Amino acid sequence: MTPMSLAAMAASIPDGAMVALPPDNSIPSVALAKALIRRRARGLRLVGVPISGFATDILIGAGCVAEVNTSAVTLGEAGFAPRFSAALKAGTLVVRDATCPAMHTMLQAAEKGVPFMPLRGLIGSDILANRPDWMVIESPFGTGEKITLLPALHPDVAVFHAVMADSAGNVWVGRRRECATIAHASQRSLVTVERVVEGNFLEDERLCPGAINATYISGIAIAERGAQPSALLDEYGFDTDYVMAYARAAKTEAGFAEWCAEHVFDNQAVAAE
Amino acid sequence: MTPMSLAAMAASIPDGAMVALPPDNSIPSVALAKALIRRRARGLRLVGVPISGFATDILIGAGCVAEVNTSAVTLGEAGFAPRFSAALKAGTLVVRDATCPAMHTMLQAAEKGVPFMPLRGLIGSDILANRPDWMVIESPFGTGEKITLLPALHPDVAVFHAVMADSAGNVWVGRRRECATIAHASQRSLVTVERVVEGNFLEDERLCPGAINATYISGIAIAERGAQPSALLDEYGFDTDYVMAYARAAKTEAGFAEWCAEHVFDNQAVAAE
Amino acid sequence: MSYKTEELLAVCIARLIRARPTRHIAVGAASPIPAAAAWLCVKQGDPLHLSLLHKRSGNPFTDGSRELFDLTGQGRIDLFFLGGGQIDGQANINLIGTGAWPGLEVRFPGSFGSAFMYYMSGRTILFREEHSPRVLVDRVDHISAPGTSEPGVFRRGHAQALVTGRCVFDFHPDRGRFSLASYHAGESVESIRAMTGFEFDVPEGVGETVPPSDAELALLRGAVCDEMLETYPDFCARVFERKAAA
Amino acid sequence: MSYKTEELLAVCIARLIRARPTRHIAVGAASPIPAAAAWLCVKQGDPLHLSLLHKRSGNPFTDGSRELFDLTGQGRIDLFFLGGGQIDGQANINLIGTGAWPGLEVRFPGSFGSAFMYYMSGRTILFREEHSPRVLVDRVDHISAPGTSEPGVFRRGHAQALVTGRCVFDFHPDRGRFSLASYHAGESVESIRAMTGFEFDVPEGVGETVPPSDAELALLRGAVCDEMLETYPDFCARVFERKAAA
Repeated sequence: MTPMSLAAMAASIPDGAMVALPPDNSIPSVALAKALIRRRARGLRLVGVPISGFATDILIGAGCVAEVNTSAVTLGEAGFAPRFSAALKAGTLVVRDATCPAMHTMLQAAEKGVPFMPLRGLIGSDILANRPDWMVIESPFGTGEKITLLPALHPDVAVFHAVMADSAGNVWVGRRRECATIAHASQRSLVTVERVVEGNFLEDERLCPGAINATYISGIAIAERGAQPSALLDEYGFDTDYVMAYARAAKTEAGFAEWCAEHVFDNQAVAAE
Repeated sequence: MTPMSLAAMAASIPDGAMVALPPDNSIPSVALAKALIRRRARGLRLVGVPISGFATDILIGAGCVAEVNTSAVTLGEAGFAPRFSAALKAGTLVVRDATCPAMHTMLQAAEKGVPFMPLRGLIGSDILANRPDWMVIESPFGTGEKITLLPALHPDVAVFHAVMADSAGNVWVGRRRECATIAHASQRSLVTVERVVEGNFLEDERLCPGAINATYISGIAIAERGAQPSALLDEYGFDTDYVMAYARAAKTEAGFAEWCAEHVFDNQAVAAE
Repeated sequence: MSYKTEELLAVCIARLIRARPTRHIAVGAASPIPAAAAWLCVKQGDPLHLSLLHKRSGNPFTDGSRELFDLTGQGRIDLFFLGGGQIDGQANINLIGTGAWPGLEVRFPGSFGSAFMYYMSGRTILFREEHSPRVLVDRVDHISAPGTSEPGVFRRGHAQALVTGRCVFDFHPDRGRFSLASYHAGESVESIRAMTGFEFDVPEGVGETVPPSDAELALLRGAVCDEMLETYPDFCARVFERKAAA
Repeated sequence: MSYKTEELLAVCIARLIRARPTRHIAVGAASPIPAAAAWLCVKQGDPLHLSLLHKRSGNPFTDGSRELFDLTGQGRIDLFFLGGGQIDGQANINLIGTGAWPGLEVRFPGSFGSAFMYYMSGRTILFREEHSPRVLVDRVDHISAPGTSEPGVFRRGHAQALVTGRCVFDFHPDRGRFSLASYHAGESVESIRAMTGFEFDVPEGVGETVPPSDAELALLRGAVCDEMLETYPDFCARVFERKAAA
């Protein structure tokens, strides 16, 4: 698989696409999120896996997002996600609140090719009351248990960062297996990587368990430190200072615009080459 | 976790236990199966993950098994499983026929802590007609689709072989992640390993994706070449000649008894030390 | 060029694969002939993704043995192969056994993934080398997986064809019947009828199976055999008379 | 020995952990005080298994981020911690926000796993340092996860207690109410009542929270802090006045 440019990858995601995006502890492709801002994507429907973080907040701030289906949007230690909160208040964003295992369950239903899967909990929560797409039944096994069925969620595109790709187009995400689930559940998977290496991870018993088969991967782009400010396994850590600075700047729309001009658009020439 | 002896491990599995046992391509613990024969286990209810192989056939031949819940019992290239066929014909064994993804689905339902999970296919198959524990419903989502719900399957014990255990009791199974699923789904997991190594797989990004957390592991026993004649990843291959010789010997009850005396009981002193 | 039956069957299957758009094929362990057919298509230049199950090195699945079924559930497997201890005229297959349930006369190993794969793959090529009234029956004793499904049952695909040691049948899910597509050299419509336990349609102009071309045979014995030596050493030794380097 | 509020709260929580049989505790990321409490139990010799979420090295989960929820679904998590932007007198928690759905007045980050973990953990300790009528309300604006469930809903556990910067409440799922277990030094039944937006029971003889012992403080500042330096550097610097070696 020949790597593509970040810009071409961003261009291949149409406006309005449903995009599964893991949060800060789960190797999001912040590089691709920034490229989506540069291509001025609109109407994206983001899926938190199972929550949403920094990449989601900057996409919202830049006006790329119509809807978020997620269990939380947070900057972690840096506090509430400012552009998410502002967009909700302004009424320019729809949030479909869920709970973490519900996001996993809906994606696993898509992974398994079944139309729905059950999940315990939920009943009595206002989350459920606000999800007309979720359905409570009495168990058909005669136990009298009430249980919620969640429909399969099929994102158009899974977007994440990986440590590396191999010659065959397999990508290596280590223990971040939720990235495998979204790759399985989604129509296409677009993956940024630190580097491309020779060989085939599937033929290496040590690397194979952390690999995702190329059969699920639609495109690869090289983006060094492409998860930053999020962490990438043992390659680099979470950049708290960067996110703290973002959180302060993005408190206002003007502050966000300034941050974005500096941190998203000024880097364009470099990132797209 | 201090390793226990194979004999103590076998003794800890009570007669009548429901035991999940992966097949020949999925690192079964043949060493523990032989130890169960030596301790003259009775009434075991074996679960194929998702099919059953050599270890299941020898346990059946030795009279240890009351029931097999599986999608197939086979010796692969060596043909039909002779003691399985004989026991069925003699009426001393109950087989609950399934299909591979149904076995996975029932175990995943247990893994996820839900009472059932749906599966497509199945309808119109006589497998379904013979599984009163499976239930066909019309999808509550109003699509008109008929779909089968399978109840969660909670084995008492998961039994498999692993390459190694670490100081913390984590075990490493590489890409054989169905072993993780049965460990998650079962009350207890008993694992034989080639060796115990220093350190903690969970703190190593390269080893972690193929590891199973010690929280699921109830006991570890060292059994070198404990999967043989089955293969163990890149450590050793499938011993076709051994299984072929078994298939020939086990065609008759007397032949099996002779094979068993030589290959199970003669090794007892060595294996239990 | 003279050829072995296995080579003819591999070529028949390869032609069936190429007859319809195919991106991803999964091939089971006990199927060297379908595997050879799929490799032949690859070596003929088709942009095919092959998932060879039970391949020891480079096993394609990193999510455990359920991944094949998940993959198929997702609709990513365009073609799968199934056999059957019995296959009947409605393309029902029996991998359970004969006599009373669960196969008290002759017990086969079991249904494996058939009761899912047959519905959820884009299509299935049925393959059974033995072509006799014992195997090709009017009605299977037990249905591991049915040839067709009632409305309301999600079904992505059906049998495309049944390839045997004597002929190729096409399957027509709309009418739930096979038709004879071609008979192999040495057979005739009458000989096929005599050896088949089920009724089938015989279209006008049905003739002999086109034999493998020299190019097809050269690929099979060369590049295809190269790929298969590790997984199917006995088959390669017997059919292609080649052994893996020790 | 003098102590910080954080140390008192960690000791309160540790005592609640030790009050019931506990094998496996999961602790979320934003919870250094519960994490310190769990470590304190470990260092006091309890045979506890801790799963610290978001721990960067040695993250306990190898099946992706769903494993915590699967683990809890299996009934293997005996104790979990939850907070709440609002917590009410029936132990309902609100992580959504205030004002009209979905939090048009003040939006909190969201419910995370609460709508599952609160039901499926063996029990939950609610923890919120801020104790004010703004947080501890009569009725939450939105229920992320309910304190009790109707019959027919599978529920493994409930809140054991609510620990705040002012007091410890016990929760009684049978009657869906809190009772005051103890108030911290400087508080009284009256001051607690004044700062609490919900009604609660006051058992006879309720008194001041027993302060941390010297042994507890020594463990917290020593062995517990050692374990927490990597994950919670700011907390360790602020509370224990210790920094990780660079």
